[in-house]
Amino acid sequence: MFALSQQPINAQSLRQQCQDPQAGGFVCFEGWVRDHNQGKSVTRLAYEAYPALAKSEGERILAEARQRFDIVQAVCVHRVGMLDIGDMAVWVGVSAAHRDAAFKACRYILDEVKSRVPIWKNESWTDGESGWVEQE
Amino acid sequence: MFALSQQPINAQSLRQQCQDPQAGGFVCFEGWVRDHNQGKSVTRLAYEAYPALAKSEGERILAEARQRFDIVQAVCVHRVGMLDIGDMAVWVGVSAAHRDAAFKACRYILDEVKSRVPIWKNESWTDGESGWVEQE
Amino acid sequence: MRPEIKSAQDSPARQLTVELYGRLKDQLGFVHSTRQTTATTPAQLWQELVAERLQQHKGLEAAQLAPESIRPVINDTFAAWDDTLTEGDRVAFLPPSSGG
Amino acid sequence: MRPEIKSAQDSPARQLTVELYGRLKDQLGFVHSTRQTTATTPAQLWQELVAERLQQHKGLEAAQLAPESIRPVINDTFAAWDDTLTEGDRVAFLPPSSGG
Repeated sequence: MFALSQQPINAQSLRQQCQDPQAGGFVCFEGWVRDHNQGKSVTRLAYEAYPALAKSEGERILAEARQRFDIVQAVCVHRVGMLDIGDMAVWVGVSAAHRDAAFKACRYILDEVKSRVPIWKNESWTDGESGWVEQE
Repeated sequence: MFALSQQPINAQSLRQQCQDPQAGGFVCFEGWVRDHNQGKSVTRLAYEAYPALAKSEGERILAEARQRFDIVQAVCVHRVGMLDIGDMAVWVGVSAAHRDAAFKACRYILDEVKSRVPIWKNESWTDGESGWVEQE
Repeated sequence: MRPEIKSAQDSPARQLTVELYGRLKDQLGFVHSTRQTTATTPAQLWQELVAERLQQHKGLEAAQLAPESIRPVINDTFAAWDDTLTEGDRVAFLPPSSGG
Repeated sequence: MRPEIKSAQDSPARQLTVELYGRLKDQLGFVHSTRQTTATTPAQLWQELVAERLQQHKGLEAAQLAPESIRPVINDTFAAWDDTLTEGDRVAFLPPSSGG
């Protein structure tokens, strides 16, 4: 399941979606808003998405992960709207029979979501300016 | 922080120990008791540890991870005693400024803990038997 | 009477909706607009938008709006730069993603 | 009078505590025991324990108790097989870890 969320991401309930008696390993990634980025001091940020395409591209990435790796469940939610320092921007969770597949699939999903899902980050800095940030 | 726990592992409170305004990525691994292992149907299992050495070896592994990877916090807790299917056996959490270090350090800690920390798994099977299980 | 054959050049203007995302909103100066255009492909439409903007804003450089890193979308589907635009299409231009 | 020089062989018996972990408890048939021994190293002590057990249990094979995968511990510290044992030491033998 891939979703965009206007509300704070509830990691606990997403984790439950990954539970399964056949799963022996669970890996999750959380992206948090940092107080600095590319040398600038960040006060908050906003994520904008193209919702229809974000949803379909996100689901396509999860399907690819299920094909490439021997996993049980895979879930990803990306936050949109205004976020403060420490807020969770993205959550990726993968359960699998064995740890290796869980680690690799989690990393694959995260990397693909960052580069392919149409979501854009706008940072606000301590100097009062703000701007769109391209991938590092 | 490395610890052994007789009680169910509280992932939420451990996750909070990893939070930091400088951290932009957080990776955690949870090991869950599976209903099968190496072709046998498992009903429950017990972990036994050598507590003094488990603690010191676990802390040594976390220190190694902090030296090798650019991370902010690293925490690992391993359960001991009787566990049921679905219970959490081990939790590893790592926060870092960037995702790559968080993924690599989490995997490093998990692999080293599994192979070096003196903890042993005793499985109970549906045939009524039980036995000590060596690493796969 | 000869049948009427239209080239892209002399095709009549069609009405399209254009949506911009991320930095492209700042660079082209709008978010959403409905316009009449004779452009028949996303490539032509993009060229038209960039040409208008460069005329208004001498400071902006064409390189910042090069299509290489931009993806066109027609009616919520990723499109090719030379796909055909038809009356009423919603055309979006997306800069590289920066989620996560 | 010559000073008394003791070799490992004729050293007097010392009292040690032996602890076993994981599968070694099943294989050697005890968890914890206090014993008198003339062994002066973990290697000698292990050899002694294995010899006793093989004599009692003909089914057991020496290969299952080969020291290659086992780690000796003296007083809560990882030790070498040829470290010196002294009176009152707590000696543990650990099979390969299987946590996680």
